[in-house]
Amino acid sequence: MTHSIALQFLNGLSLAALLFLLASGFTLTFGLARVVNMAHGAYYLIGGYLGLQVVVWTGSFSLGVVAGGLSVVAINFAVDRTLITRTKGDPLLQVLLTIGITYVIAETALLIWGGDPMRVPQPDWARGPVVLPGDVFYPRYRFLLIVLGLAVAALLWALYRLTPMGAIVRAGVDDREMTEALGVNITLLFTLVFALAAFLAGASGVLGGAFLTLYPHAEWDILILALVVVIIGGLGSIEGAMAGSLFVGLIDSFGRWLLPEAAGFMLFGPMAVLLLLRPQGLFGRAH
Amino acid sequence: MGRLILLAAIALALATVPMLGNPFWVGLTMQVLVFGLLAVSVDFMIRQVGLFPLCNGAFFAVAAYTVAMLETGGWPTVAAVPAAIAAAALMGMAFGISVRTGGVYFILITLAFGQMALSVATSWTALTGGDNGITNIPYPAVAGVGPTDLSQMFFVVLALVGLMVLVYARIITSQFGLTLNGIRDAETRMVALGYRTVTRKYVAFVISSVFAGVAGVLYAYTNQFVSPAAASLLVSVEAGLMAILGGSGTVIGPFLGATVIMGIRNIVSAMVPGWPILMGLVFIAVVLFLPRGLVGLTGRIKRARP
Amino acid sequence: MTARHIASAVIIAGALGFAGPATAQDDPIKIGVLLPLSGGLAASGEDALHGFELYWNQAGMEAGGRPIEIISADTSCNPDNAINAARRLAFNDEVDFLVGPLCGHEGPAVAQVSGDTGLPLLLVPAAADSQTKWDRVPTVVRTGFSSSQDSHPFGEFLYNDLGLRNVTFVGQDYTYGQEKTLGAVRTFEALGGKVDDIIWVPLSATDYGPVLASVPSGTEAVVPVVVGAHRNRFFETWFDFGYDRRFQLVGLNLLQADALKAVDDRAVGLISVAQNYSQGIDTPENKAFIDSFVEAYGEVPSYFAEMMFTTAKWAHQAIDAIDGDVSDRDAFLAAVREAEVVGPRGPVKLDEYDNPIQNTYISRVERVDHPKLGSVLMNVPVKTIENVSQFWTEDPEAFLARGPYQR
Amino acid sequence: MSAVLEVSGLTKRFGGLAAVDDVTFQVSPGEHCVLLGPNGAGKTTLFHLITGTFPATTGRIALFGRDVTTMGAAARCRLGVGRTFQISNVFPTLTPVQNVLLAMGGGHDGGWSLFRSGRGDRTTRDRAEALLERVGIAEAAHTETASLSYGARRQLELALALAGEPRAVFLDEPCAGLSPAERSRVVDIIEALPESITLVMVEHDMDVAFQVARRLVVMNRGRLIADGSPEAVRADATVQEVYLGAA
Repeated sequence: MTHSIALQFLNGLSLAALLFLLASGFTLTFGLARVVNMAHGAYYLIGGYLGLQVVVWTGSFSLGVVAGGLSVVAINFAVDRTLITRTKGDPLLQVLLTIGITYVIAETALLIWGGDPMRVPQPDWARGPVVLPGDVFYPRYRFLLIVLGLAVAALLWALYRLTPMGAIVRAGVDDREMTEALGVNITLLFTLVFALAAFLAGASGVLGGAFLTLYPHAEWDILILALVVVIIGGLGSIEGAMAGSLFVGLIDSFGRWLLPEAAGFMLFGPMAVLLLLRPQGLFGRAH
Repeated sequence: MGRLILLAAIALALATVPMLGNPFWVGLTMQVLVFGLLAVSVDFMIRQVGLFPLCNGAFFAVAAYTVAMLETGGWPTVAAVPAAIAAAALMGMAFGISVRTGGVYFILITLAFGQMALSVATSWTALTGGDNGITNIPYPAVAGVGPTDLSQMFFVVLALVGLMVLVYARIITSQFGLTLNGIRDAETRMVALGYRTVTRKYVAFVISSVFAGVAGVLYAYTNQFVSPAAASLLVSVEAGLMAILGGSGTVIGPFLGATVIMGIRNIVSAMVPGWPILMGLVFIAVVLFLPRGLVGLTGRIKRARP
Repeated sequence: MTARHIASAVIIAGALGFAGPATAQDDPIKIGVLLPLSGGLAASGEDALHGFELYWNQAGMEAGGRPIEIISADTSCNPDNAINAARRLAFNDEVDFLVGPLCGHEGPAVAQVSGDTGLPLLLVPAAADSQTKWDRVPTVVRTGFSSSQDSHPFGEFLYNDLGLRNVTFVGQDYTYGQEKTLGAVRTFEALGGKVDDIIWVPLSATDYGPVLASVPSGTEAVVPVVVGAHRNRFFETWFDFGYDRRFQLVGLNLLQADALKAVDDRAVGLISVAQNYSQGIDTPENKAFIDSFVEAYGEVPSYFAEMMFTTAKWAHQAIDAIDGDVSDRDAFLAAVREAEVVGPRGPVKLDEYDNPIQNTYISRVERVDHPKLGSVLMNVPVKTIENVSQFWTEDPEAFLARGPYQR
Repeated sequence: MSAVLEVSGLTKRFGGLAAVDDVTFQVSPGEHCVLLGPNGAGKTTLFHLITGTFPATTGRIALFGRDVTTMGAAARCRLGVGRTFQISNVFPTLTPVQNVLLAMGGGHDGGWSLFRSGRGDRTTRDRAEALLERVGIAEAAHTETASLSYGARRQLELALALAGEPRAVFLDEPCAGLSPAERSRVVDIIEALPESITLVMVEHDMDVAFQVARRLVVMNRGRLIADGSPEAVRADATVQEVYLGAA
């Protein structure tokens, strides 16, 4: 019993780590620029496929992760400059536009890589199980993913809370005009944050593709989970993305274990209750 | 008055479709009418209230499933249809808590609610038939009288959609419609005038769910089967696109949008292999190139006004 | 690809209403093929279409003294699209009969158009049990298989051949998964086997870690019945977590040919699938099929391709039997019902309920040297059960009275 | 008759800063009371607290003898208060007549009918047009509000405050940004308000304040520093020092 609990806890954490990487970018982009980018699911997918290609060519998993991230940075830069800026902050238009982008990216990926599920090969150094106290076998890869997720979370939190740049970002989240009045080059700041968000989305596609596989419609499956994360955590908050990821990851793993029939409700039910009590999410600001 | 004549003319023109004698066109036109009505329910929220719901596919599906279950379970149409619309309205009342939020939050929350409905449809097999859905739904009949073939069904759909359009036109120009426009334009001002704006948005949301429910009922009868495809996210998303694409803020707009989208799905798809890319490009083009005023929120278009 | 372009041109003409009536003997016989050619199952749809085209190309695009014209239509695995596509083929292209669709939930939609119009439908590969049991349509015959058909012998295989007594099933929680799982559960339990648990996994599940952690520790073997991308996810998670050291793995629906592309030698030796086809069937028909398919398309055919290939051969025999006069739909359907066909999958004929009686192959993954493709993983039959009916050994009426397999 | 507005010990803190600091005053029926003070004196914050835009940190507010401290903005308005916003807050895509029709229904949260036309009946419409006439924008009554001039929108703003037949009107710098001609028109409208309507107005502009007010309440740094007739306030030494002297 304790054995299973430990295992499910780790499973929850590994999914949470992946979701955090995707959702933190989404939430930061929204918090800073009020841009709601539904194409994050498609970024995950295309980043995963491109990273997979690089892993196949070079044999290096790390290179694949970086390449997946960087290629999405480039895609997002183009998409943002040519398309999203023209929505002028209207959320309805942003949603339609970025869903359209999702269609285009996902169908293009389908034409290139086909519909069969593909898996990013795990690196040799991450294969096989680790043995934890209590004779718990756990895949080394997922274990490392949890560690990576924690590291990125700590890094982002430190950047956000402890550095001057983070202070400016936080100020930008609160009041954009005031930040501009301070003489901060907000355009550069936006570009940097967008790039970071896109990198995380693309890299998470490679990381996720190595244990969840890549397949058509993965873009929606992962996007829905990421959206639940940010809704629960509160849009625009790093702490919210952390809490939301943990919540969704753990609910998903324990829900599937204890109440498999109601796994869908376990995820959305608490979300609905939370909204009733706190529409802006756990860490969101009233609006 | 001119608008009424135009509507009558369109209805009359559509009435000639069955005379072509080609069930493909009859069936497709019927689907355009049904999904157009669903788009109307979304358009109501977008243009009259200023909120973009992504869960109307769930109302649509719950009504369709209710009709399917009851009709195949031997219930008469006169009981199945009200029950189905009530089911959609009940779901609307439950999901309606989302109007406590606004903007992006509202969009994302309604999306999550819609997904919840979909997960029920696919996994609660005993009730919904799971992935196979429910088949062999008979045509509707009241006191033994009802359509017996596709063409007759077409006229039933045309008449009911026409009726719903008239009701809709009345609602958006009503006192209540005006107060919704007030909320969309300046909610804080409405509050300062003494209006309970959240209650009003809630009622509007339930009205929207009823319209989506009626569309779902018609969908079940016209297709004669219901499957989880009816509850998929893309149904809600494309209904929104139909509403925006149609554009003008009139009752005809959503139907124009439905014509284009259904055309891509069913006619262009036969000619172009990667047609979903085309669909995506339509999404993008609508946002970029159709007049920006078409979105109720930016307030540039002339709306249906008293 | 060229055939597709021609077909597309015809569809355009048809959509615009230019297609004239086709009754004369030298006019082509038009076959409407409904498959997903876009969306997530596009690859399977393409593969199926290849199987169909391959047969007709080999047959010289001719049957019953008349040329054959294939008109394909995309359903995107969406019933709303499928019903319109079927009507378009029926009324705008005026095809002589329909073949398809692929996805289970599209089956009823297309069958409905067939029932309404009287246009014969060769139902393949969509597998829902109900369509040849409780929801039969007179103009519809199945040339593929029923979901639970191969599960019945598989359940006995678990008990008799593998000697298993306690197993756990992991079933995909939708119609096909439930029917395929519960068919095997039934025959396994009938022999006295004990099912420790059936873990149902929704199609929306992303992670198999939590799923597999629920496998009861005392069980001997785990039997997955999972589809699409779930197959590879299940496979990877199984080995990642080291379950291969704790339980035996016996696939009822785990690694078909398309899923084999993304696995490595850990799969070698696994029981991978029980189905009406296996790529490694050792018959001249199958060898010729595999070789010509690899020649034409550069990869091993999936079971979708085989099913469409045999369906084409079936239709060919029926058309020949009525001298090409497919306008007599009753005669065509009667000919299809009477035909006995030998395809790559072996001998096939219809039962009284319009479902094929055919072999079930229980396959194991082996590394095989193919002259064209080199060393590849392939499914090879370890056990062949001949002439399997959709009702297995049961009386059909008793089976029907029991109702569909549902959790 | 009890006071229209009673504020006692009202405080609002933003972080460590007290924008409104322990303010107490009353307004009696029929009074024309103007809240005056330099920029940042806290008068707009006080106004928001009274109208319910945001909650007070401590203290009590009563309207028409009812404690409204925890009541929402809409409920306060339904007690019979019409208000304006400092930045015009009208319905841009509707016509001025529709704006006024909405304002007329707000006091009782009306307009629930799905089938009765939003155009209103003859008498209601006549009343709406008469009100627009009174504020001087009758000629634009049926054009889109977004196309009105800035001044015309301020005048419409005033019409919205008056449309619900309020017992009291709270105006937030109604003359801000207006031309001298428009300004005198607004002042005329305010001066012509019937005796039964109580006026509470926030004003930054001294001339307007002294013209309209029968009583002046002066604030500085969140506190009340003077309260009395215009003449008395003009003579007050503290006021001259912190405000008039600086002007």
